Amino acid sequence: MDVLYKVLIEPFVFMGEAPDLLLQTLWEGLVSGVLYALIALGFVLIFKASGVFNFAQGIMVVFAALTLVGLYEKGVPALLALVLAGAVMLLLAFAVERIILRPLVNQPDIILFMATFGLTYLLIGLGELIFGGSPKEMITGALYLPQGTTELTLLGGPVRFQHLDIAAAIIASIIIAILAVFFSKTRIGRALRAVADSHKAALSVGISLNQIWVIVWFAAGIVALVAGIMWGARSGVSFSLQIIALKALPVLILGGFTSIPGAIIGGLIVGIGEKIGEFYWGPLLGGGIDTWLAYVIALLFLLYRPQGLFGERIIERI
Amino acid sequence: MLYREAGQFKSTYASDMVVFRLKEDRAGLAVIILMAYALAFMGSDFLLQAVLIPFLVFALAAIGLNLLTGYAGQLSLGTGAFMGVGAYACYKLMTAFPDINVIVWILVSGFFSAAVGTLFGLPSLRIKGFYLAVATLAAQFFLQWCFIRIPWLVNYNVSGALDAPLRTLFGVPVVGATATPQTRYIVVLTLVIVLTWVASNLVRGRIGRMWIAVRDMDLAAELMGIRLLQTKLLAFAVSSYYCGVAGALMVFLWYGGAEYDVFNINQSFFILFMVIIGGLGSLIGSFFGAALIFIMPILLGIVLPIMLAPFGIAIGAETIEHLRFMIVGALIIFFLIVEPHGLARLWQIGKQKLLVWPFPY
Amino acid sequence: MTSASDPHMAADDVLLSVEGVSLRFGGVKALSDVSFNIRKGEIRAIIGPNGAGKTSMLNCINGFYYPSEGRITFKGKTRRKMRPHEAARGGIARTFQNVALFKSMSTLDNIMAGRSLKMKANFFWQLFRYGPALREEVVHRRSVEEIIDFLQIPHIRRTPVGKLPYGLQKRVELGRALAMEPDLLLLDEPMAGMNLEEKEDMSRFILEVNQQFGTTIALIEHDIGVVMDLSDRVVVLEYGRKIADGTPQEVKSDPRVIDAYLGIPH
Amino acid sequence: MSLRSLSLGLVVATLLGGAALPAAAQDSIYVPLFTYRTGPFAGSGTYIADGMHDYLEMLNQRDGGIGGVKLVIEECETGYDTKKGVECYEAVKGKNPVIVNPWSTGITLPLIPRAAVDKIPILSMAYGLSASARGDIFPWVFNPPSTYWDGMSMIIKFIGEKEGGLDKLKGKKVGFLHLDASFGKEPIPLLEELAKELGFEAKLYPVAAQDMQNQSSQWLSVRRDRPDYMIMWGWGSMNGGAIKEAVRSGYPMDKFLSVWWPSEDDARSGGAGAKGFKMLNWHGVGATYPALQDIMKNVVDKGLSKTSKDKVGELLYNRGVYNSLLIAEAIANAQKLTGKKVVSGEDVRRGMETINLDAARLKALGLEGFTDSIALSCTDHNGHRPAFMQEWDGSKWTKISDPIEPMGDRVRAQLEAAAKDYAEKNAGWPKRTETCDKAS
Repeated sequence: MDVLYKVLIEPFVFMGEAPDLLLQTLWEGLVSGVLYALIALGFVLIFKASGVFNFAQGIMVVFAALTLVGLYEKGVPALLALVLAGAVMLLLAFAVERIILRPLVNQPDIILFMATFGLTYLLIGLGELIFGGSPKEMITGALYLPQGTTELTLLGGPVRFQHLDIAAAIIASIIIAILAVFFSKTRIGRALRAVADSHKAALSVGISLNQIWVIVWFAAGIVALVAGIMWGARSGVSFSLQIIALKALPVLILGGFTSIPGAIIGGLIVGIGEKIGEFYWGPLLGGGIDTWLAYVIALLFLLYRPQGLFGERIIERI
Repeated sequence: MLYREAGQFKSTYASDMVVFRLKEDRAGLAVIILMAYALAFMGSDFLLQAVLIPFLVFALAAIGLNLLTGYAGQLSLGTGAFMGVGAYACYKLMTAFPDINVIVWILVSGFFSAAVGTLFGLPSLRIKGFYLAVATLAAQFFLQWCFIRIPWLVNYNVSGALDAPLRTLFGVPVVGATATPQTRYIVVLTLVIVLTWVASNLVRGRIGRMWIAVRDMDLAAELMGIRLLQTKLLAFAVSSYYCGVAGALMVFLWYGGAEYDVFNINQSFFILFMVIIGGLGSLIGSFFGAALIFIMPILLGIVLPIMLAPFGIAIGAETIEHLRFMIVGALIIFFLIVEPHGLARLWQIGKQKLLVWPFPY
Repeated sequence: MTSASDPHMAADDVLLSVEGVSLRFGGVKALSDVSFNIRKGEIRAIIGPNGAGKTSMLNCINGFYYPSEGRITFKGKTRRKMRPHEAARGGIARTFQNVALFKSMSTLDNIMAGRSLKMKANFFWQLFRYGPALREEVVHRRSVEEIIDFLQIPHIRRTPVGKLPYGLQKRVELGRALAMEPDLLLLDEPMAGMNLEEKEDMSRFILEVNQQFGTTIALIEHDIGVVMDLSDRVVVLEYGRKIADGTPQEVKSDPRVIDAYLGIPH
Repeated sequence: MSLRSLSLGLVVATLLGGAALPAAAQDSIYVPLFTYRTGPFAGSGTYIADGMHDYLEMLNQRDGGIGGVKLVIEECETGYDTKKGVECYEAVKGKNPVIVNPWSTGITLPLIPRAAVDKIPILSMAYGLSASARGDIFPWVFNPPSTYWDGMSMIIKFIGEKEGGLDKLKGKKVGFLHLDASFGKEPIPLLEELAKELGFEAKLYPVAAQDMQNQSSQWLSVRRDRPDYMIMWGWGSMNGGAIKEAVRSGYPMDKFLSVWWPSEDDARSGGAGAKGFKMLNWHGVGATYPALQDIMKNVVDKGLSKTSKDKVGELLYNRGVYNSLLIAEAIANAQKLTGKKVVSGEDVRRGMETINLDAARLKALGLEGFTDSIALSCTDHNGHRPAFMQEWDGSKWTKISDPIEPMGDRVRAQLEAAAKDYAEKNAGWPKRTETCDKAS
């Protein structure tokens, strides 16, 4: 009975007793959720248009952020460095298309997945060779990102809002909105969606597959750059940041591999779910359960809906 | 060239169904096995302890994963954790019953990971492809958390880590610090040979056909009378068994003590990539894959400085490491482009060419 | 032909009967209230224009779909919900409209896979491929070789079926179904996409199977000529409804069939 | 072509013959350094590697080695990966290394049982297996100058002093933020024992390795529990991550204390808010010591180091220097004990056991005031030396306390239990047969 009380009742009592902490937890969950979604978005873009599960997305986040900071440290003005980092991601997109995707077109998904693992190794080696292994500080100030904290008294207690977090949420929303508009309103965007359905359909729109790949990898690169800036500002730019990309995986299960709104909703569910779970139920198991909680939530969810929240329904035909 | 199919007639079905239908192949295999054993006496400690033993352990784990992913078509990213289950189970067993031979416990520990693997294989009925892969991550992270959080698993060791107490076979130490690399190598080699043979029996028989049937066309398989769930679960169980044994070998015959961290997610990816680059659905490919992913970086680490030295380029250990990463990455992409079906296919094509040599067809 | 000439045979000769079967996908009705039966040893054809529900009917029979209403009785047993592997165990085998072979396996292994159900050696013997497991492999290999000879495909024995031309794939698929030694063989357009010569071969195989092994066959086919030549009785579907049932001659002269099939309105 | 065949031949020779590579020359001492300048922990590993390397290189440049014998210093890159670490060990084993420094608990554990067999001493400086402080049970393993239990007891003592006596801790809450691995969990039994005795409440906040940079859950819990003090046991990017999160969530920095592993970079990443952060340390920071000046002059200025000038004298750099100081001292002792110039691993083990770095000796080495004196013995491979508390003032560390003595009796009790446990679990663990030398 005691166990049941602790599991089923006490956490909710505590939520009611300290609504300010609940609010804070929700906010933290929201911010992490948005940032998870940003990483998941990179996966979704590439998967949607080329069917590639991009193992290298995590290292792309690190690589983009390192390029930005590295250039700045070499004396390039911050905003120019930002543009140049974007250019490097474009270059990477071209290289990936030319060296990996084109020769491997029409190969099974798992082979392309493996190829992105090769890419990961290449980028790790290259990144460390150029920028060195030591962690760097994100140039938050030089990029005009706000710093500091606002403490508001809400629901009977202090709730802290980091300006950086607010900025992260806003910027991530803008990126997502831009992508949404890009996909639904522009010719290239429609072609991208067509590619997701069938490669032939895309050709009929008059855009070559190769161009589309470059575009999505570039878009994923830009998303990676933004994610790198945001995560870098939170916890420093180093190669250990690539581990964060693992957090995008449960987001992808929840949201489906091909859905942009899915990535966002999935990110929020994972972000908020793991914070709430760890905060209110974690202590029962000695803490640290957020490493697997998201996956278990996602797994249970999958059993109920195997194609994810927004994934297209899988219809078996024979 | 003496490698020819002509003139080798099979008069019984049984003789037509052996793994190697050509006597040259059989002879080749015998030579390789003999050489493998001979290396125990010829190789340096470095070769045995840092190259061959890990190579065999990884090859065994890769075979395990290949049975699941390559043969039965179920993608899994929980390999590292399943290896861990084997290692922890083996530790518990060998410390609880020290009188029973450790080899027995290594083989038995696989059953524990088989049970855990089966449990986490249950969702495979409903979930497929990358979705299933990500679902097996739940197993990876949950089990890893258990390894850290349940001190009972390490007998409440203060270090929180697995250690390798002394165990002997016929009076010769095989586990523990005093076990020589030679003994360890021979034990690992023998186990790997036996288990590879068993795996090849399985995949050539009814069970292997059922797995491939489920992989290639699961609905047709079901209409053939094959129960999907049972078949998939059997694949999870057998696969996890192999991974579990590999995990136990890894801790007790290679590292000789380890933290939970060696069973992390990177290990899972590492082995998956061995399977893919070696060739999905090929046992020999698992060996090739383990060689490419594990041994090649070591060779590069030795070769690179030697190659660069004559040009007066002395490079630091870390630069070698960077180059190592880049070259391995590039080689993976290169091999995939040359032959997306893995090194095993390259090997097959090579043999085919040899069969008809010197004519192109 | 053994049985079909007399349409009023005793009920115990019925192998499978379909009574009032309807099948719905969401709002769409794929089958509505279809009833017919298949007698032991006959060749029964199911025909109808595209989208008439022929494949859905086969899918209901071997358990891939559950009918929304009605019942299917096979060998005297009525089952509400039957999984495909249970159907297989009961003795129903099947080929598919778009060949559903195990592409990476050789012809030999594909047909061997068809014998999975017949193989009983336990896991332990399988591990060592010894004793019962090995004996069993040899025994079944022999019967598979017989099927290969029967279908005249020994030359492609070791070829991965993915590399075979379409016509041969169809033949291998028939072989795989035969390997199950079924009581009822469902063939979904066995001659689709074949040239004349291949069609003749396939027709011959179907007749031989029926006569040599006494296997009951239900087939879907578009080539009306083939159907008329092969089958003992024909059932005609249109828009998920049965519009005719009888011998080829009877069906051929049915005005509704002529309309439906040739698309000529009254 | 010939180059390729040459290298191929060398590879085969290396694999088959093992010790065929140059370093085995008879007129030098081979000191391998396990380093990690790559991977997720490179941020800490690079400085340590530079410090270790530069001090030994300085001895080569300035004195021509130790006792006139040149040191062959070779780095092996582990990437903090156990697999590669064990590979490194096997690679250097054949070249007569006098000592190995694994620089990772994960790598240390598998090496401990091998050390005695291969006759290669292990120096795991203030990390690794705490029980290995017992020289009578682990004659080949050294972990000076303090164990994690020493560290924990010192931090609690420091807090107690701040509160005005250990008894004032009653009713307080102490949070323990630790890496969720054996390293981070080791001090927990002692912490919980002290909590029970002194009447404070210990709250545990484990951080999984993959969440080192994503600690917002833990710090939310910290906000919920409002501990009076926070103690941190972290490594690599966990330290920087924690300091940042502490700043973010407004935890009072002067009540945030850590064991000896954070670096300047970690503190700096917290910005101005990190001011007041405290950590234990046992050696000086800064490059003003004569020996460090010699490093500047003989190594860094000559371009023989990979470090940048401004990093010389930083915390982890000097940590590396301390590590090499112990190695050098052990080698020198070994030469004295044996009368040989070129010493072996067995000799250096004896050299380690006779380490006696008192103030006079440190002064002679150009490291006056760099660190407290330390003496090891056959039974005590650790020293259990006191450490002091230092505080981050926004740009550098300042020493804010005298050396704090560890709670010796408690640490001994833990050690006793751990050593007994190890011996019991490893039935057949060899009894110490190595003879004992008197300190010279």
